[in-house]
Amino acid sequence: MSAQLIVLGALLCFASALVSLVVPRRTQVLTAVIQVSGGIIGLAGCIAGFRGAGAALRLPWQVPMGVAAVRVDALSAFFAAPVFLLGVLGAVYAERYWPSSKPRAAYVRCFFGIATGALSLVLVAANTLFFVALWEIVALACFFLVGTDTADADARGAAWLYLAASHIATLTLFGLVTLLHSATGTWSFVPLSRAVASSDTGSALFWLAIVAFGIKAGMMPFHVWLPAAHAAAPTHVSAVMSGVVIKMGIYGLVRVLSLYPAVPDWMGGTVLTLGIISSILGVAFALAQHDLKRLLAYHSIENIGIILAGLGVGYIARGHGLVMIAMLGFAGGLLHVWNHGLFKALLFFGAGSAIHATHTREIDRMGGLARRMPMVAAGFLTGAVAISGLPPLNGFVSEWLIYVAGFKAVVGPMRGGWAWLLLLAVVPALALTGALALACFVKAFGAVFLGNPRTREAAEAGQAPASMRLAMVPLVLACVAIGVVPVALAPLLSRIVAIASGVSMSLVTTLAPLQRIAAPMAFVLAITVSALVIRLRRAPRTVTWDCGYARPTARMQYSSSSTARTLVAFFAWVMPPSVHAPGQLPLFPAEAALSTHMPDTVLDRGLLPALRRLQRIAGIAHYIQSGRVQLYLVYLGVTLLALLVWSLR
Amino acid sequence: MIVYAIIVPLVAALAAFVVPNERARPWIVAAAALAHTALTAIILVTPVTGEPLSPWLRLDALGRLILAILSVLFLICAIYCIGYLRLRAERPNKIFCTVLLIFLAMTTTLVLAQHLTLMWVAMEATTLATALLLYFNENRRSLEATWKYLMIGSVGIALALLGTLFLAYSARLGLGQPTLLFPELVERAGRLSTPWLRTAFVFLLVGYGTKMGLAPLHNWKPDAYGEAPGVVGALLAGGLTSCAFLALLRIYRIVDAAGQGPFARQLFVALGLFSMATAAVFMIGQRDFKRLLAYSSVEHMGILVLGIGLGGAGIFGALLHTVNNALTKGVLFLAAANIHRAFKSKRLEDVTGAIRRLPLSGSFFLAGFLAITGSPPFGPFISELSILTAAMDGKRYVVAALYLFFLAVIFIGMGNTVLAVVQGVPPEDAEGHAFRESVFKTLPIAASLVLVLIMGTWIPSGVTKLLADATRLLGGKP
Amino acid sequence: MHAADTILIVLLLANFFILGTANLRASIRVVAMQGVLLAILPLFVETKATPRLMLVVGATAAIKGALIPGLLLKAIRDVHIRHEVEPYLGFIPSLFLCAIGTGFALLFADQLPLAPADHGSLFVPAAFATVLAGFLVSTTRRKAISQVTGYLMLENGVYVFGLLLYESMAVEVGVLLDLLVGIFVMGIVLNHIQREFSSLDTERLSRLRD
Amino acid sequence: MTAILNLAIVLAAAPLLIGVINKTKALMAGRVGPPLVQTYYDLAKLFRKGTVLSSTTTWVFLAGPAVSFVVALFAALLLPLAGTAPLAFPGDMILFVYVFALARFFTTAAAMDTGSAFEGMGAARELTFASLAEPALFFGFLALARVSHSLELSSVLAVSGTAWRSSTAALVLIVASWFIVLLAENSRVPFDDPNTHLELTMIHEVMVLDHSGPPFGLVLYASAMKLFVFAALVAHVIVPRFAHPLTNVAATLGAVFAIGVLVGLVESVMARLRLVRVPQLLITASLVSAFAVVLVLR
Repeated sequence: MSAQLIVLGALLCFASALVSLVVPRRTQVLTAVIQVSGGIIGLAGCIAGFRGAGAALRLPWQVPMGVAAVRVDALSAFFAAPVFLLGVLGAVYAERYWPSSKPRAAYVRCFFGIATGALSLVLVAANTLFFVALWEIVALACFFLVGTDTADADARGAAWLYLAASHIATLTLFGLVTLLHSATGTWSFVPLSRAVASSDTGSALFWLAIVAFGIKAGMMPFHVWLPAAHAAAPTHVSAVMSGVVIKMGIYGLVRVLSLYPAVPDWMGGTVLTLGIISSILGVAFALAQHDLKRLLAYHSIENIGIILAGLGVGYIARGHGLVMIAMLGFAGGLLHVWNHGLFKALLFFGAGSAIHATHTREIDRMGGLARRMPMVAAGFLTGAVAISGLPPLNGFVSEWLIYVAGFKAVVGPMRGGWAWLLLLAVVPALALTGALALACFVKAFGAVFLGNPRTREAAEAGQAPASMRLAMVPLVLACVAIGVVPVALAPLLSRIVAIASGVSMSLVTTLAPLQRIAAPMAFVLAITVSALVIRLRRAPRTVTWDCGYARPTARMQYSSSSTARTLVAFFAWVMPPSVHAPGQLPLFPAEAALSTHMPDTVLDRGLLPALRRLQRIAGIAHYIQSGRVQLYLVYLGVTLLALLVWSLR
Repeated sequence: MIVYAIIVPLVAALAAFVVPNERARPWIVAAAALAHTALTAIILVTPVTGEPLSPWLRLDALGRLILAILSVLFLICAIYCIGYLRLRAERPNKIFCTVLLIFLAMTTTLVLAQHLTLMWVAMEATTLATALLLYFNENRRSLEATWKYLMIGSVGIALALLGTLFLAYSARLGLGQPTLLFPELVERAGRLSTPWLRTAFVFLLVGYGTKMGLAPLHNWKPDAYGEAPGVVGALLAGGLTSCAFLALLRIYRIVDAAGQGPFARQLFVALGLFSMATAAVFMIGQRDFKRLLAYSSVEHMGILVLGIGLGGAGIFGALLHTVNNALTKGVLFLAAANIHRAFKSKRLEDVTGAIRRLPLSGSFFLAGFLAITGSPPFGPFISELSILTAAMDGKRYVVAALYLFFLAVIFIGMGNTVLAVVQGVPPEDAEGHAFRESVFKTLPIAASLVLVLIMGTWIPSGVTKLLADATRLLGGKP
Repeated sequence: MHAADTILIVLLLANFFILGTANLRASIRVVAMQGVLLAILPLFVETKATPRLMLVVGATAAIKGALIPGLLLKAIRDVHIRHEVEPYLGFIPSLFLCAIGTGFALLFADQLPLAPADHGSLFVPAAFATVLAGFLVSTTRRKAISQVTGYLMLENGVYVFGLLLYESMAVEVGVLLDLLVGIFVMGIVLNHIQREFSSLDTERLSRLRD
Repeated sequence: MTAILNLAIVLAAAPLLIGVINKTKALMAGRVGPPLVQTYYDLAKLFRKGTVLSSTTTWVFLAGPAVSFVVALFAALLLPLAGTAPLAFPGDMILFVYVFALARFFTTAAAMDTGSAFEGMGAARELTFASLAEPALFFGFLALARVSHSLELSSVLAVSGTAWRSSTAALVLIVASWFIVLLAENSRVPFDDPNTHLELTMIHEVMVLDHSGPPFGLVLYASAMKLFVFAALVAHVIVPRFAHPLTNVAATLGAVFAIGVLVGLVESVMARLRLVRVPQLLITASLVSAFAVVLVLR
């Protein structure tokens, strides 16, 4: 049943894509309707899939080797649910954010439908070739979405970078599935034999998986495509990409590693290391951004890091037979997949409304929007609190699970091995990440929504359109719900962890105390704040005192860059900023400007220069094609002689 | 029955030569192509009859496959020609149309030929025919391209002839009399004289490899494809190369039957990888999108021989890829031709924003790019993947790694140029040109794109059967 | 010393002459001479005169000996170009290379097993050597005409080898016709090249490059 | 029951702690100083006063004080003031840290809400230093958890005499680094000077410049309670656990006020550090407690 529903939902998404191409502007709303209904049906399927194990189905696809086999287990359903949810909300959001009156509306809707549909099928594909095919289709659809504004060179560049990166990922995936086939003899995800898993093939499979899925998930140092793409795409697309598309990588990694009878320490250690690096550097880079969407993009890297950290803890602990710790790690990591999907989408929706109103992505050109769009501000604030991992919202629950796993590892008996020692680094790493994330989001929320508007656009911003506000409501509710009643998810979590790792135990007793505390806490906080606000609603108002500044201007405000400056300076060793400062000022300084920009170390200082050098080297080879026919004939003769000599061997 | 597939085009060629009316000739070509396709269809559906019309002309499983590709591609191109020659009304098309039809006849002969020398004669004839097609534009650049093509092609073909004679000599040593009929050679291959056979194979590989455009024998390709009309490019890259590949396959059969298969496959793998590498190097930073397509053709010829060289599933993959490559090249070259005509240039300096200027052709070009680089849901995705499978199953990990690496580099190199062409905003003066996307200039492209799509989503069982038979013939398992 | 071998030795000497001479016309005449030699060669291989033999001899003599060289000489006359060969590679080095090539040909021929009839005969090495010489000519000379000449020598080499397989030589006629058409097309193109560039210097023909 | 007790203790004793500190400083400076209960007077006065709000601000501005007040009380419930904590469960120490993070989020946001340069600056500093202090706190918890083989504050903080004997060095290091964290988190000297009048040097005080009346009262009360809670945290590590709850309370209070005196002493003998030095001190604190972890692990 679940399989049928999920497939039906996906097909409806595809259908909306088709419809968007044929119906006229006036009735474009139809596409949204289809998309939404498909999403709801799909969600129903996922909910059915949470308990129904292994519902299978076959779609028509007549190619050699490839079978469009669909199989739904709890893990697939778990990953597919956010896809459908964000598909629905994205469509609702886009209804006003990218109305059919806007140019290329049909284009956006078409590829949005394809992306969501294919994405949901990727997660339930049981045949590896089918998996790869859908995987690449998602990538292509996202490429077209990122490059929606082809007139804008930046968008084009971002889209191309994304396409190149994800195609490399796909080719790596080609290697993965073919190697898997040669190892197992089938085109489906079947467990590896112990012999294979421990052989070089096993390690090769692991590294291929790390690269392929790492690029997709945007883990450091494979994240190069991510910030630009998230920044350039239409906001609801960014929400989907950051919320669910990059989770494909996590899903793939979990799926492939679930095939190993035993995951050796070094694999878990690699995952954990990458997780820690991604989380800390991700948030560090985020702090340095002044483009709202790039900031959110780097936070995606951070959260992917947290997820990987959880998984890494799980794999290592399982390897040492510590069931409880493994359970906590896996559960934390996987739950964070949902949480990040929810609050990141929420944040992107909020950011989108702000950008929609101010026509800029520069944080320091906004400000004071909370007074003009209070609901959006409230939504963004919820997201900000949640992503900072603060109680009583959902972010805290997943991070807490990973924390507890880390603590238990320290408390428990000591084991040997560098991978084990890595476990001890989890807690401090999370602590640092959490604190920095908090700083970053206070900065973002404060600079965008609080204080005085810094530009005229910001000052004249109006309330966001209804559909854009509506799309945020379910996300806010979900963030609160998971934070307040985490126990409700305990059975699902133990089921998916069992699928992912074979470890299985209940989390009810672990999560119960959190639930006992969270609800009252949330209630008391809400009461106190609202009581104070209501009591002082008539309080006399005047200009900010600020130690007696008579006429503070908006430009006096502490900007987002200045807020983060000290913290960013700590990371200068890994992310040197490029500063364009006026040199020695003359005695009577004229107008001077200071601008700082944070290049992505891996991309701008590593990859691009390398590629340019490669191109130069390739250019050298061009003299081979010199245009002289005699020379070409010489090649012919030389080849002939060489092959003759070969044939004489 | 089969022989009509040769006669009809020849008659049509004669007609095209005598008919004075410039407007009518393209229609004759189209009609002949239609007839040819119809004939092919009938031949393919009718079960194989035991008795061939002559020992020299017979249609075996390989031939059926290639004939199908050839006929469909030619039909597509012929229909496109109607629109194209209407656009180029200023140029006399008498020679062009006539030679097109002779080309069809000769390639068909080549596909049917069961005798090495007959095959060689047909190949030489196509060379000469192509030379005249290349020269359609009659300007200095096309002249230069033609000359190079002629020289390199002729030398190559001469070497192929020498190889043919070597084969005959080895037959004479082994079998007593120098037969050159494929069936005999294959069935009595065991007794051929090995040294002569190996030498013969090398000469034939170089000779027909030149026609096929394997690096480092490919140097005529960029010039020829760059200067020829797009439709000729499509016919060369999709049709002629496939025929040359067929020739190599027929020879490979003999060599394999003689127990020299490993040696031949070694050479195939080496040349295949080298071709991919060369293509990769020259695609990076390529400023001319028609030359880009030429190098893409070099790459895919490399992939074809690589597939054969890997054996096993690779043979099936290679044959499947022959189909996909031909159809996709049709899309790419014809779309490129439209863009070229609309912008009056094929350099990146002048061509950008093709999708805005030519919504259909631009999109087709982009789709073709995605298809040829092996993106689903298009056909090449399947074939390229199955060739990789062959490498992995054969534990040829280094080959597999290189294959993937070259594919990645080529994707980036090609994408840089293609996206620069289709995306962005077209220069103002581009609007001025009279070029419009008529039915004849877009429908054929759409058709072949649809075929590529079908090859990736729902391969007809008939095609699968054709492929399976051909694979069995080559000793691979379908 | 078989009579055929004498002819083949003359053939080889002709190769050297063509590589050595600076005169375009002379080289073409020598190629024509090679053609005639090849035409009469079968008479020494085959004892009894069948009509087919006569046909082959006649056709070869006509095409290789008269028609094609005639075409080329006419082309030179039409486009009245300077009659030097203008080599990329000097005459001495190319002669040297040709000598090495002939040596290599002899060695390589010994590597391969021969039918008893052909033992000791120069056919195989001569064929290889002529092919190589033709190759040299077409790669080391500037003028397009020289390249055609080289191509002709190459074909002559192939033809020499073909004589070993006299039994299956019915096809040779077809081959000859192909050759004829080929040269004809080349002639046309040469003509156009002359018109477009008012020269047959291939330097002008190297604009298409990467 | 214990819940009410904890709340009562914190609410009642926190302002007194401030009084103790100020008194100590005064005596050290040879002044009489304000009475010990001065803070109660201030709070009472503030709660009676009216409020003036900046026209720039939104509800977030008021959420700052409210949240920090609630959070301080909530944190008190996690402490085993009377032997066992009212809210005790495995992993509650993580919650303990994160509720204060929540408070930090809203106080700093409130500061930015006024759109004033000074308060933004204060917020920025608060965020920066806190993110450096947090690892130190966690390293401490790690070490203690290792020592006590438990994840519950109540038992983690009940450091037995045997534990003191077995791993003295580690515990001393923890206490030391936590004391530094206490000073930083509550923005005392040498990190911040509560009664300076040069805004540029301030952290906490500058963030609340625009608060007045009851909200400002809440701010003061909350910060007092936060100081108390942190002091109690350190105190628990030092003082042994007694059988009877009230003895525990008494011991804890004693230790807390002792710490208050200590803070006072520090403030009267030390000057504020230059801001650039502050991170170095905090990182030192983290390293110290990290070293403690290493000690207990081997």
